Amino acid sequence: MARKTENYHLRIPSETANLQVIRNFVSDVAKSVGFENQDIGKIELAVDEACTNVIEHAYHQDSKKDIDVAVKIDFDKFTVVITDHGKGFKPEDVDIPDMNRYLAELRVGGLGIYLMKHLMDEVEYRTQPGVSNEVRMVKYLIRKDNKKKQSA
Amino acid sequence: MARKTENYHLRIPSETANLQVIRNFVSDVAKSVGFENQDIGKIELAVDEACTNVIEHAYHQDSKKDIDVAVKIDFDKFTVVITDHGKGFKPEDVDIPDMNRYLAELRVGGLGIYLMKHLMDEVEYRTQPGVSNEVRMVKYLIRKDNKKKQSA
Amino acid sequence: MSGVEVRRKDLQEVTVIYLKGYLDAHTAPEFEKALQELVDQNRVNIVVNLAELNYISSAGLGVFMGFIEDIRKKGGDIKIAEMADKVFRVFDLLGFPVLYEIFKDESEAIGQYR
Amino acid sequence: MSGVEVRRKDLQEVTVIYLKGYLDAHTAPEFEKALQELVDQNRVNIVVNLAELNYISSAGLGVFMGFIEDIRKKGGDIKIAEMADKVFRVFDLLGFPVLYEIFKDESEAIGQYR
Ligand SMILES: Nc1ncnc2c1ncn2[C@@H]1O[C@H](COP(=O)(O)OP(=O)(O)O)[C@@H](O)[C@H]1O
Ligand SMILES: Nc1ncnc2c1ncn2[C@@H]1O[C@H](COP(=O)(O)OP(=O)(O)O)[C@@H](O)[C@H]1O
Repeated sequence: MARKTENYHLRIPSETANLQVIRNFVSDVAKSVGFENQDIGKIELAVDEACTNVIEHAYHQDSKKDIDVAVKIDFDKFTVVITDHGKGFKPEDVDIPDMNRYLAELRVGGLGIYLMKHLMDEVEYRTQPGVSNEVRMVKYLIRKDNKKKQSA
Repeated sequence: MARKTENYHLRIPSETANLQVIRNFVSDVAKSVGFENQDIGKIELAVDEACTNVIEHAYHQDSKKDIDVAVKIDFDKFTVVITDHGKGFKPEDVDIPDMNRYLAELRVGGLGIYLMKHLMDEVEYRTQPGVSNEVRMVKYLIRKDNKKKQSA
Repeated sequence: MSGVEVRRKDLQEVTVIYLKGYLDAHTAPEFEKALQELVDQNRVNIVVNLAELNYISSAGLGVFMGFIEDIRKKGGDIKIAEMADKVFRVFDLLGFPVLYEIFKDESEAIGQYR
Repeated sequence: MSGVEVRRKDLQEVTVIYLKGYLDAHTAPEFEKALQELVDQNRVNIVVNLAELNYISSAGLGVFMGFIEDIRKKGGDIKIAEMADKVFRVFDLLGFPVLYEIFKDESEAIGQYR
């Protein structure tokens, strides 16, 4: 099979009950391109965190809104873009915790973006407040061979 | 939670390697609305058959094309619409097999639409040859209670 | 994706094929290859053990239909063993049990060829 | 969806909570409820058995953080037992093992309270 770009796209009501569907979708696609289980787990968790933020912070549990999850596969690059049309936020104003202090002070919450940044190779927010917010996360794939899909 | 319509949508490259992703997506959504395992299995298989037809007959294995799988949930109705933009066909010209003869004559192939019709409560093709073809399949949900989602 | 795993066990007069996973339009060619090999080798007393098969679509059923005539002409057969309920329901919906004998145990299916 | 299953076993001085399935923003409230109940009943020697937990996100971790201060003030603790590798990796990435003792066996974790 010739190498090419592939796009996958899921649009789903914004509710926590759907996190499992989203995780399965992203893991299935990650598995099909040959990621190992540990990396699949990382992608799955990073996407869960991003979607949980959309459900809670962008749409405040309003399940009439939709979440968009797009996966793009290039040769060695797995990109997930999660888009919302909520009120938006300034990522640069978000305080990413120092974990030593965090644990010493027994803080609660505020771990989502920290996790995303440590699980993925690239994490980038593109926010136009009031219009759309997207977070774009990339994981590089170390390929063992030239075939994209194996059937077994 | 107030009853409402929910829409789920998956767009995915048209290749048989993606059938598993499509099946998992549809089963996950069917499970989340409370279908029992047997019905989930029926929906999963009907959708597989419809998508296999798109991959093989509409797009002839051209994975640059996309399949669209849309799921709509009303109170007691689970609707899946699968759309392709291939050359189209006349569903009324397709010969649905009589299984006794089929088996006696040891025929091969041609079971997909038969299965879809026997697995789902409604199956309807809407074809505009050369423009778009969609198959719309419905399964009714016998609800045991009024809650749509259970977390366990 | 998980796909299908096809294993083969040669006994004296019988060959058992084990299918594990998901048999669909993507993976059916692997099962087809295994059956073709058996036909080419004239090993036509076949038991297909489906204990670990989780899923079958019409593409998988098509492989059974595609070989049965040839195999029976050669004096052999395809017998099925240890099918899970979920897979049986699909076979049953299409009336396949009329054409293919299904056994609970592998040994029973093998015994039919003795 | 499968979600999470929370079970509880009361021993003399210790309570074991079993989590099974997926702990995320959807299911974390069930774990929260179970811990709140224990705090209300002053049963604060707690072991959380994660043998059958397949997944945890920050919402699940937040439940651990949300109760630990209160429970320790009351002289109790949350100890963790039989964590699967996949879940451990998330705990570990955040440095949680500094705050929560993790034991291979449930009995060992229970023994800490004796
Ligand atoms: N999609 C989003 N829309 C609006 N605000 C967001 C979004 N994602 C993150 N945020 C903001 O960033 C903050 C930090 O997010 P995170 O690190 O995931 O921790 P938490 O969600 O527990 O607060 C959130 O509290 C919220 O204010
Ligand atoms: N999406 C589609 N686009 C074009 N032709 C189709 C499509 N779906 C079904 N068909 C036609 O209907 C026929 C019967 O389909 P089916 O019952 O699934 O059996 P099979 O795919 O094994 O031929 C196909 O052979 C094909 O000609």
